[in-house]
Amino acid sequence: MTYVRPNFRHPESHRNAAGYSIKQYEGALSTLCAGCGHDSISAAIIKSCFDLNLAPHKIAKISGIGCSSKTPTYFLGKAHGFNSVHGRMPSVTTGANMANKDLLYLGVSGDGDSASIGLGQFAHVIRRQLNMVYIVMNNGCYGLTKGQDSATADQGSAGKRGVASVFDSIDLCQMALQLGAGLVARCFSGDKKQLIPIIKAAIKQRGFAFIDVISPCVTFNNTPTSTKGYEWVRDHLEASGTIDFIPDKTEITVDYPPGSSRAVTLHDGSQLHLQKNAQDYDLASRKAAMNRIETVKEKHKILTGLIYHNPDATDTHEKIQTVDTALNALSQDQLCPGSEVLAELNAQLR
Amino acid sequence: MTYVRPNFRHPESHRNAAGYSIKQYEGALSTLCAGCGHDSISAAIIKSCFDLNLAPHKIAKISGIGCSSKTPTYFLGKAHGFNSVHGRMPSVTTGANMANKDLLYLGVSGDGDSASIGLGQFAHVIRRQLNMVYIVMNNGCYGLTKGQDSATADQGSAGKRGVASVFDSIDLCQMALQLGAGLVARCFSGDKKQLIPIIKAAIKQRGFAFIDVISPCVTFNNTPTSTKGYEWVRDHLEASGTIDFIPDKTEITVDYPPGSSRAVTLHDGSQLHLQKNAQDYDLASRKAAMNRIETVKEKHKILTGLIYHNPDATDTHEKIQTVDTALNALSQDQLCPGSEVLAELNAQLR
Amino acid sequence: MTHIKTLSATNDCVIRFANVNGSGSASANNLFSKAVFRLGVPVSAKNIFPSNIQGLPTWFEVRVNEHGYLGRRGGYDFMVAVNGQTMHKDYQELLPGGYFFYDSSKRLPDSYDRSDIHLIGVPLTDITNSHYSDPRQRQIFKNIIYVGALAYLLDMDFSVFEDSIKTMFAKKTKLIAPNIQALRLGFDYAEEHHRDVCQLNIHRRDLNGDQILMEGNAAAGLGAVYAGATVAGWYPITPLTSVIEAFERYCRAYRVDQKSGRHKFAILQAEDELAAIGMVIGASWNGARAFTATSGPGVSLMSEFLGLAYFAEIPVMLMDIQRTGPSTGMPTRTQQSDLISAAYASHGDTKHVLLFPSNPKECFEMTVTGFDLADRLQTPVILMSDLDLGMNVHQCDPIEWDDNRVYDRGKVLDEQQLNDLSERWGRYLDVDGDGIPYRTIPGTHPEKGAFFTRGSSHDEYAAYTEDGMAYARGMTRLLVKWDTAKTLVPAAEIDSAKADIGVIYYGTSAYSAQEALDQLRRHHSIDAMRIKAFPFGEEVAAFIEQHSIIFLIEQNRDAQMKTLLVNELTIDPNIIISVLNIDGMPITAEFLVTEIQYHLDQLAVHNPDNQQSTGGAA
Amino acid sequence: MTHIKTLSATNDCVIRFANVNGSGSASANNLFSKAVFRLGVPVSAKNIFPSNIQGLPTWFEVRVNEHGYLGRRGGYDFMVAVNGQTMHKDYQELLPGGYFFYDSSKRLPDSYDRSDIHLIGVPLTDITNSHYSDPRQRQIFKNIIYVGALAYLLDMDFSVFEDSIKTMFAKKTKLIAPNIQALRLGFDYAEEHHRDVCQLNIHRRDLNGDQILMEGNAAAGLGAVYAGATVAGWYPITPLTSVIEAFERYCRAYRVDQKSGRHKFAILQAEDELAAIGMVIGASWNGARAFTATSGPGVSLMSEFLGLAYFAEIPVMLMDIQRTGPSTGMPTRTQQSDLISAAYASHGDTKHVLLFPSNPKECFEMTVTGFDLADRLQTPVILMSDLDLGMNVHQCDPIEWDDNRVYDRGKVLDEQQLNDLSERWGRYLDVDGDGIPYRTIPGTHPEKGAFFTRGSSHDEYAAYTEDGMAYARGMTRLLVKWDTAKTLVPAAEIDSAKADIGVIYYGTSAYSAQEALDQLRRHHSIDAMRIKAFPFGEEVAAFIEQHSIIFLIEQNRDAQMKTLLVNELTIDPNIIISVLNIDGMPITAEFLVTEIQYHLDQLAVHNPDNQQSTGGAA
Ligand SMILES: Cc1ncc(C[n+]2csc(CCOP(=O)(O)OP(=O)(O)O)c2C)c(N)n1
Ligand SMILES: Cc1ncc(C[n+]2csc(CCOP(=O)(O)OP(=O)(O)O)c2C)c(N)n1
Ligand code: SF4
Ligand code: SF4
Ligand SMILES: [Mg+2]
Ligand SMILES: [Mg+2]
Repeated sequence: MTYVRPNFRHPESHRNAAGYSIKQYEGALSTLCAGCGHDSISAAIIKSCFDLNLAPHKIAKISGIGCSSKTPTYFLGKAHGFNSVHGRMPSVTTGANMANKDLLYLGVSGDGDSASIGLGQFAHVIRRQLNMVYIVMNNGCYGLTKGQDSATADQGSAGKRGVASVFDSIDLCQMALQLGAGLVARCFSGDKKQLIPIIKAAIKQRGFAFIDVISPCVTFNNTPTSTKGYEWVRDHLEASGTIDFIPDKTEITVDYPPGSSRAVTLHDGSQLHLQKNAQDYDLASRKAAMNRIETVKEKHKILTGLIYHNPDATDTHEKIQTVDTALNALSQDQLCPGSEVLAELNAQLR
Repeated sequence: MTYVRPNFRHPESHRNAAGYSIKQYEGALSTLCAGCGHDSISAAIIKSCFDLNLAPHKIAKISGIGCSSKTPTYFLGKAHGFNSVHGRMPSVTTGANMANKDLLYLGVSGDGDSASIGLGQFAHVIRRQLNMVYIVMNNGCYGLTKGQDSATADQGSAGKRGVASVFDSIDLCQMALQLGAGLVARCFSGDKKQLIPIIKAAIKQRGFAFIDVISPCVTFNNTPTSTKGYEWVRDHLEASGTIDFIPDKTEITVDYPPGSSRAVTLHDGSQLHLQKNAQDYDLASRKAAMNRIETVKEKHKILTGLIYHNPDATDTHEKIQTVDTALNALSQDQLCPGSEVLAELNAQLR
Repeated sequence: MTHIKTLSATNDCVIRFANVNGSGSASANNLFSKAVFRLGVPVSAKNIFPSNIQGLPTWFEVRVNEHGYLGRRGGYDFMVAVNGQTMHKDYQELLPGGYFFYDSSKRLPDSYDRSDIHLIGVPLTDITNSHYSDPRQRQIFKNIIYVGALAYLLDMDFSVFEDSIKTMFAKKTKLIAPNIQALRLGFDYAEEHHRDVCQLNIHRRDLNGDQILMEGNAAAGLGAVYAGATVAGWYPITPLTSVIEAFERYCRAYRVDQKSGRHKFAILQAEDELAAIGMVIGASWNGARAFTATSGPGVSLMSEFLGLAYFAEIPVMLMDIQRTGPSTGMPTRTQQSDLISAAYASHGDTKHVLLFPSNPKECFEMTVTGFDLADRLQTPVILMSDLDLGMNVHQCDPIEWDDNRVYDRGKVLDEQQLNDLSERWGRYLDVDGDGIPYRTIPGTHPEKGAFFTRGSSHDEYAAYTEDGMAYARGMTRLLVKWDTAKTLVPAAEIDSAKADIGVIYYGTSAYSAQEALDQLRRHHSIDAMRIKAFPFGEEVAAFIEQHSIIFLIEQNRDAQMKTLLVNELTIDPNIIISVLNIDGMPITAEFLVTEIQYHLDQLAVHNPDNQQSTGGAA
Repeated sequence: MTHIKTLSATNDCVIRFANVNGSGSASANNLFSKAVFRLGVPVSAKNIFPSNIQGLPTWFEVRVNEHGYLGRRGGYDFMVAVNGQTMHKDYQELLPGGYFFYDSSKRLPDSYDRSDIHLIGVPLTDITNSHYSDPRQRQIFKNIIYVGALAYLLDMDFSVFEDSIKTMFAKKTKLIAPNIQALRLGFDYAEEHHRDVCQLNIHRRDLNGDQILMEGNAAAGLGAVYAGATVAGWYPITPLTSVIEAFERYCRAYRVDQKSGRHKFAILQAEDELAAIGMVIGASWNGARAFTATSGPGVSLMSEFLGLAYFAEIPVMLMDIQRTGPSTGMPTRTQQSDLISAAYASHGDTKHVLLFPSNPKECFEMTVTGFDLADRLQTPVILMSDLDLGMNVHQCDPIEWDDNRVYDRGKVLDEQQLNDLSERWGRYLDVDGDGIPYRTIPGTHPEKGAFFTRGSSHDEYAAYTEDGMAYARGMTRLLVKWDTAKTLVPAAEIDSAKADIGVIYYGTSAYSAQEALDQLRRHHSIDAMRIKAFPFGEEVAAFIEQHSIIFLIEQNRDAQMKTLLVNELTIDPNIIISVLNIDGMPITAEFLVTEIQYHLDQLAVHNPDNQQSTGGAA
């Protein structure tokens, strides 16, 4: 809820290298509840796109249905958006991406949207390694339909209605890992310091990048008994792979004390700088990532940060070998075989 | 294809302890292609039910659509069967199970049925730990629609059409493990020595038991280039957790040389005897099971056998606390509150 | 102010509350409408809420009517304008001579310049702030204060509010006094500052008899309990959720085993609507009574499974709480626009039984009937409720149950009957000539009665077949069953004096239709029929045949009931004039009278030409 | 044998091949039917195959007809009975005076005791075994041998077979000689043993002009290539698969970049039908031409997304290759039974454009037109083909393409147009009065034209709204667009001599309808109309108005086209007599003549009473 937009402006009200002010990355006023985690994620998306100097109109933002799926209206007002149907964002994004490989595809979904009705599409868009950023705003409940447990609600966790979930939760990061995502991260909406560089890295990642953002629903699932509430999450974070995102090698000005960090280079030359606690990890090992999640879970903690990163990831277009030109830019001349070949074709059919 | 039923009869044409002959566990003549792996699995199901002395009419066999999903017609003719719609066997089985907890639910599906259109239902029935045996007859292709790749087709594997799959495969055992299945196994339709005890164990398992049976499609996916063909599979098996199934402790007559085996007791007192090569594994560790699958896969082999077994598994009815009597057996008296309580109820609404 | 028109009436007015959602206004507004009800005056209340959770405009419309007209009337006599976001629009919408109640802690801006209405300012914020310091209390009591003021302004018996508060907080008695105090604050302020301003009164009557106030969804949920449903699979969607909540609530009240504390019901939140109806099909197949509930998008998703249930002949009880379509549409607005997609759901030749309840009591009864019909006919039955009926509280007769009523479980063979069979049993054999075959439940008999259920074509003995003749026999038999259905579904309610003109309506249009009919009948002779089910019984065809002009009232754009009628009864569509409301708000009597009168005037001059009248509620 | 009736005819017969599927008979049978075609004699061939992969009965029905009647005729004159499983049934089904061709390596059992037919035994197994030792060769050449025998028996020019074999194996010349040898073996045996037995002949004519033999699905796939489709999302289901296979095949032929070897197309096998249409919606929204194809169950599953595309106004090209429903039904049999579920797919008020091709050439053309219409109307367009049309080879005029034809991409604003806009652009604003607004493609312009697409209700500027009036405006505009659609879709084909009686048909019923009309017109004056699209143009309404009795031919149970006609055109349904075939086999001329004649006889006596005639093909 932000019926009156707060007067507060981000300090960088100047323009970025692409000439845009941060205002140009904003969207309509949010109609979410005051304090909803989702609004913080929108803010982080805005900041990330600003910092990366992206042209807003070269972004397509696509979502399903839910409070989370409403957020694309609240950021990047200059970008085309598509609020599709419940759980089907991945297929719509796949089609859009096939039509035009040159835009950035920002898919936004909820835990209901992705882990229940949309689980099949979630899995298959990953399997195809679609070039996109997939963000789940994970509050462990169905916000828009008033707080029912979602499939990411942990067993024993209880929201506003006070009834503990009896079923085990689905861990979308583990699923994404197993299904071949090129980048997998988990964040907390309350920690923008971690969230922003990870969104940036995801944007720069080639192929499929998945971010599961734990994003408390203040209205229905922010009780002390809920493992997706602000309190619980803050108390149980175990940060891993804290990173800085450095768009370009030449810009590395920060001085990292030796041994305190390690760089990972993305396919376009930008870098991730892994902070101290991350450097022991082999970020490129799926098996290690799986184990790390499990191990932290066994301690009843939540592993956040960059969990996995495949520097050699490819994408669907590469796999199916489409031409370099966006398919929606091919002209009739380039597509229609014309009357000439029909003589031969008809002859074959006689 | 068995237009004329072979005259061959299983040696045990006598009756089992429940008084049934093996014929009473058979079904209609198969209309599958001669040599189809699915027919071997049907035979193994028949043998397992016979050996376990199950009353055929206390079994419900439910499937989706596909060659695999046709098989329930070909076994257990005395049991009610339900060939539902493509990919939705799990929900139909869930409803059936909720209605009557006292039958054995045998769900049969294909890799298209379960890993594509039905992936969501596959995941959620596991998450609910429905008390059932879930068998996927996995041939890496869509048999009934003439051989398209399924989502379990390995990258690089090529069937009859000779075009290698460009996408990574989905490993249903890993998925099942991650989603909380109580028993996870992988078998090869060509190895009934392994398959039968595992089916028995799955039947005896409380809660959700999953068996992924690699079952070559001789017509469309049995080429040397296919990782689901007889040849490739036979050459790349890595058996793990080979087991004997012993229905009852008292019946353990086989003498296992000391150190050569280890027993796991199921919730009804029956036992699994793990053979030599299986005894190092901690069958009850999900993490270990995951690692084992990955490790074997890295060697380009297929891990078969019992992969995971949770001796403490529970089931949906337990989780949602239904009464002991099957719900479909409750009488109107037990269900209808009657006119009496309406006076108070109406009063509350005034 | 004496020169302006002043609305004045006793027990006949419409009061609209303009609030912000999530601000706790709902319970205050309910307190008000319930007070009207308890004064013995008929009342109806409609929630007009946004599709979000907090911070957006929401309205609550209360109609008070001594004649028992409970539909939306159209027009607002009294506006309780406590939402700054919409205040000016609310102001504009008030009827001339009406009353504009606002929070006068801040002066009204100059743009509020109508001279044809009465302003009633009460400094709600100031009063609240001076009496309460806790922010939560401030929010809650501000609402109670305006209710107190209304009690004075509308000359309502204050004791009924006091009693309500006492009942409401019977278990939290500490809250009684402060609530009554808040009511008093409003009452006293109004008495002091606005004496004799408002000429609308609500005075005690005894018109409500033993009626109750209930939501249709709660009644449907209760109906499922009484019908003996044990399995529910569902997926959340507005406006169905409260059906399942009610089912669970009543199950927990009446269906928990005393000794073990275990449940005689299984409710599973499914992963989506496909799974929800799949569960129902599995459970029904296995002999339990099972149901699911959804709204339009869910019906679309269930379409494949509905075809399976139709063709494989499995009972399914489905409730469609319709909302404004297509697609996501307006999820918090009402409509009757799923008729075609429900009636003919799924590819191939299919037809499904529909029931159209008009009030909560019918939601209850038709749910019970629906389970009987589904079992008897072995086919899907869809209760076509809507958001207005489902989520608003409606006044209706009390729920009744006849203890002698026995569930009709239809043609199910038990072990004994299977033993006694002398001829070969065929799952899809029509032995009784009514198109309904006998079924068996898995596990019934060790030797007999097992069969294979499938959505692919099958012969009379449930064997798979590609024989076109066997297929055609089966499909033709399903039409015989359809004819049987016509004799079993609830008959239409007909109110006929052999007039030339007939009005047909169904579902929640009933409230406004009845009111409109009363008005129109002052000048015209008009018959009426309320359709309760699809397929249509003989009486429906007869009614249409007996009239030369039919007005068909619907809350959709494409005249979907007309499609069903014309298609199933082979009626000449030219005699039907559709009166259609499509704005997502419950249809109003005012709209109906205007539209129908217009056509009647036209007809008086020449033959009908313009067949359709599409428009919003006034 | 001289006393029995003997069927005798030149270029007019029906030959039925009874085989086992998976046995390689298909290519031999095709060799035969293609030979008829190459002899210049019109031919049609229908595959009647089971829903499994190997080992079950399959039939191939070849109709040879000099008059160019290409529908199913009904009745078999010549039976090639090489499947032991069905041999006796095949034997029974032969017409009196017909020819029963069988493998005489084994003696016919005594139950083959008809005295009214001619037996033609050829010891196929013996011949094969004595000439070939490899089991695969044996299986293959056995089929070729019976084709050779047929060549003799039907007095066909042998050289046409030789030429066919040479073309067929142009790239595997090694196979030419053995195939010709096998043909010879059959030919010679028949010549030696069955001289002058068969009085059916197929003689060279020049009746086929430049016609081609093609499957409807291949033509539709080719149409998508010519229409410039670049994105296809699909999920396998019988009988759609060959559409995508053809699309891919032709794309690989014409759409691979020469230099890089990369593709100017993206075909994704989706995880299910929901994803398939979701991909199409995403791609169309993003400015590519995209399509999907499916059959009934897929249409049911796509229903929710179709409603989104309708309401959010996104072009969608969908092909529904109909099969026998409901549910899984008979997956390898044909039907026209998805009309209602396609036309009104999805909850809420929705209507979708349908196209009804009657032959492969129309599959091609209507696919191209369909893409244009989808782009122009910004809405789903559904090509309603069927299994008979899609999977059988049909004789039709050659595929044509006019190089001057320019794709109609509809109202899409490019960067320049956005720059030039003087007024505020509204995504859902009807500026031209045709109900069609202007759209923009993502990424077009840095500042202008971005909008938000949603399935929830929106105003003219694509902003989310819960304002009932804005919603109603949008829904009403969609009806204006619907009226525009009526003027753009292919007009019905009318053949009128101002008779009193009219016959209406559509899709694959055309073949048999034309033949039946020719027969009926010998005694009656009858007009005819072939419907090509929904919604209906004015000509459709006019045709119906001009006739007092209409026969409406359909291949479904519930007279679904009648529902559409009556519902959309406000026609009195009583003038329509439905002639319905529901057995899953292509409708036959024989059935149509019998049914229509029956009704005409009835009508001659009294007024129509029995309105529907449901039955199987003879
Ligand atoms: C087919 C369909 N089913 C159900 C709904 C109702 N619905 C709207 S949002 C939602 C769940 C949203 O949960 P989530 O994705 O977690 O988003 P959140 O609101 O929690 O951010 C549901 C079930 C729908 N819109 N469509
Ligand atoms: C909704 C729907 N889509 C598609 C189909 C067509 N179809 C039938 S079986 C099948 C795939 C079968 O593959 P799998 O499950 O692997 O079984 P297999 O035949 O390989 O054993 C498909 C796509 C269908 N019946 N229903
Ligand atoms: S209901 Fe929950 S998820 Fe939705 S906007 Fe409010 S806080 Fe956010
Ligand atoms: S097509 Fe393949 S899967 Fe199907 S029956 Fe034949 S061998 Fe088995
Ligand atoms: Mg959520
Ligand atoms: Mg398969």
